[in-house]
Amino acid sequence: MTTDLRHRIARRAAHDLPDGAYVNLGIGLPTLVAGHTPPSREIIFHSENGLLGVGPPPPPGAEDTDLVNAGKQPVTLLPGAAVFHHNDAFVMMRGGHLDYALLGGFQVSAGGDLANWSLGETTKAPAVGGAMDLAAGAKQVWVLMEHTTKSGEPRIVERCTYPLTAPGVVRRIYTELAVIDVGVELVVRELADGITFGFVQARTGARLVAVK
Amino acid sequence: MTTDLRHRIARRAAHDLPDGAYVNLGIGLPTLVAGHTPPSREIIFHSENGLLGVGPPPPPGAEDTDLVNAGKQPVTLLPGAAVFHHNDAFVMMRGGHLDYALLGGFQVSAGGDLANWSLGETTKAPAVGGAMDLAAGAKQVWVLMEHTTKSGEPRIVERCTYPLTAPGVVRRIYTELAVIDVGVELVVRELADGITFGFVQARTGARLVAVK
Amino acid sequence: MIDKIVPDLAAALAGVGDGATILVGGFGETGVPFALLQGVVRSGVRNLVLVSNNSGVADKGVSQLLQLGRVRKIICSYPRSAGSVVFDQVYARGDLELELVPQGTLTERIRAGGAGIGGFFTRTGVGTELTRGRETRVIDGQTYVLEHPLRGDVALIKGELGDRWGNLTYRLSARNFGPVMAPAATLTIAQVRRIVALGDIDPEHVITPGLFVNRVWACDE
Amino acid sequence: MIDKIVPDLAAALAGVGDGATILVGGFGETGVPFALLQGVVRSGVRNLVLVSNNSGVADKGVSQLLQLGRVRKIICSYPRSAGSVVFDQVYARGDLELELVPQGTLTERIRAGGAGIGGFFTRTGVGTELTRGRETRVIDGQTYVLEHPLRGDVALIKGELGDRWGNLTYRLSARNFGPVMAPAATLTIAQVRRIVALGDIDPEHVITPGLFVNRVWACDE
Repeated sequence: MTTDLRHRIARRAAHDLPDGAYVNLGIGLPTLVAGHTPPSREIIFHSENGLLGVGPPPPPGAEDTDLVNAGKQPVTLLPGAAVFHHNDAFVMMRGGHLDYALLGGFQVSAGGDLANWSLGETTKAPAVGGAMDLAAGAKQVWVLMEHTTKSGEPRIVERCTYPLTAPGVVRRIYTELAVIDVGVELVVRELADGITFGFVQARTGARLVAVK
Repeated sequence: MTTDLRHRIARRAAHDLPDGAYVNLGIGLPTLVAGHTPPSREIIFHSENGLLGVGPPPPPGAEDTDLVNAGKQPVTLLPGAAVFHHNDAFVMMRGGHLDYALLGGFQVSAGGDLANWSLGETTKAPAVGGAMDLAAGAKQVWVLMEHTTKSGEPRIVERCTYPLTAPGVVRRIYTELAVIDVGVELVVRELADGITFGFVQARTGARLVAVK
Repeated sequence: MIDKIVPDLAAALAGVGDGATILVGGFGETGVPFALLQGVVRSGVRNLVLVSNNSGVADKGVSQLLQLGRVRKIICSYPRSAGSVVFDQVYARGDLELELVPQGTLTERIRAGGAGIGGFFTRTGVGTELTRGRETRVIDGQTYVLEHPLRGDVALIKGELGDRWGNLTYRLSARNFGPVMAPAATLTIAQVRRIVALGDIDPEHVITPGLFVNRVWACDE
Repeated sequence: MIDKIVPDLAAALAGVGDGATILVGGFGETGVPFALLQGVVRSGVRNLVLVSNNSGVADKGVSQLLQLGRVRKIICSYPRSAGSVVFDQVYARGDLELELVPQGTLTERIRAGGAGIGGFFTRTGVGTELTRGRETRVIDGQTYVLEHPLRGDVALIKGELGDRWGNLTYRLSARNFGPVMAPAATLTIAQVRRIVALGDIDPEHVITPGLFVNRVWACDE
């Protein structure tokens, strides 16, 4: 997916975050969301390694190796930020204190199951990090991902074939084609410019319905 | 018991605390121990309400209502002190980080059971505070108490008749008559000046043995 | 813009209603949010369940709520203490349900409530009447008892400094239950001695991060 | 007199022996006690069990221990990351036992180890292969899995300031696992950037109280 498309997805998701939301951004595509929140809103970003109120990256040369985010990239702190230890960072997740976790995804099922931590390879070691904690703990889980795999296989499926991160947790999916709410049904809330419902359905492995 | 006798018990126990010990003093008689530790030793006192490195009471007029100990009495902090929240205070207890808990007692059994929180009254409400946490969590529990009740009944007994604080936790007992180690047997380690073994045994509800 | 600062006591307590379970910070008189409790008294709410280490001294705060018959149940570790006259009377009359919990288990249950822990095993209280009949388990040769999380509809706590994002500091041993209770309630309300500008509290010195706090009210107490 | 300050690396690591379970602080490269790990490398100890969020990057610290075949098992949440070349090789050879734990469960298990908690129920990982076959329980309609405490013989952590009582502060996000691991080991060793006099750290700003720390070693890293 092009950088432009990735930013478009991130911008679209950022637009839906309300003022005052506490948000954790997963590594990869979701990280881009921070750069697209409307300036009129205060969004407080949480990092699993013990930061709340994460600001933009520092200017080149001003990096501090003691101040990084979950992706180990240098960050800054906004006025009002707080630093805490790792356990408190996960109390925030597991205790349901984060309003939104915006995560990447390999697959999302019609029932909201999320697979985003392992491709089920047996030769390489698995690595889970905070993915399961976020998926199980945040008040709302939104997934930002490409609509299909590089080879064109749907990522939105009846049942995930990759190992699950958490069952039944995804509430919304943002792709380059559509915004889809996950509930009793998969409801296409919005189509990208020039994209038809049929185009999206043809690239989706589960039944979609149009928003009423 | 006279103030003098109470201080004598406290002084005797204080003498046995090694340099560098982390100690929690129960309310009542054990509180007096702080005033009797040899100046050559650094003993770090813990308070269940979130203090480590508790110092002596402030001079009159210098009390700070935000700085109190477990007995709600004004205290001071020594250089090197730390302030933390209530949960961390009990992590220190429950996690086995305190070397000694010096507690008052109603009864101690031959097997080291401690009863020090309730007289089993049914009309008055029970109150337990941190007694059970300390008794179950400290590396060593020492009990400081009068050898008998006001009416002369032994407090060291075969089996406690009062509700237990914790079973099998007491390692040593300090009374105005003796210092007694609690292990497979109750071993009288030391007698107070002018006190005979027989005198102590006659006031004790369980079999004592003399130290070898 | 996030602004958790409320202008007055009424705004601080808006929505605190009959039947609420309220976590009340403080140990003895230290760190008790007396001004907020005074507001609860005035609001007239009743049938409350209070979670508080102590049961109030003299005739203010928790004591006053007890005296006025507003409390259905109290969950605490040390209800009886010097000056707990009101509690003693109300309890003796049989007008109050008491759940007595060892202090470390009380704070750990509240911590679990805020941390999303469904239950935990502790050795505290094993073999005593406070855990009689409860589920136990032998782990590595030691007996543990299963304890359950405790949450509040409301937490009332007292901080030292607060800012508009809800970040809090505490003063000395007035810290006690505040940082433990703040995460464990649906609505966490802090009275603070002073409001400061965002950024005035060093991020490394924040004790309760703002996401655990819903309202901050400055009160000269 | 209490003096937990040790003069050199050898004194810091005295008694760390073969077969030890070592909790290693840090997240990525931030807050990792590299100088202490370098000492462990030099000491030649082997057959280690490491508990560490990551599995090392490049060729220092945990990576170096892995490369030298000193590690029997690693318990971590995110072993594979950019630069974890050594881990990938050693793991592919089948020379290393890996216990993969979700990060929040890892930190909570270590916390339980230090807090005297015998086990706890969490929703994290339920319905995934990481908890397959494990004891679960439905609490208030939600499924939880039982997790066990994790302790170390040794904890190696990195602080910012330290004093002779063992009190520690940390710098920014280098705090991460330090305060969690310090209470959970029999022998907790901290490398710090600067030793300060007793009392120089404000009691309210102490992050790890000294009773959780056995040795403090100043190291210009």
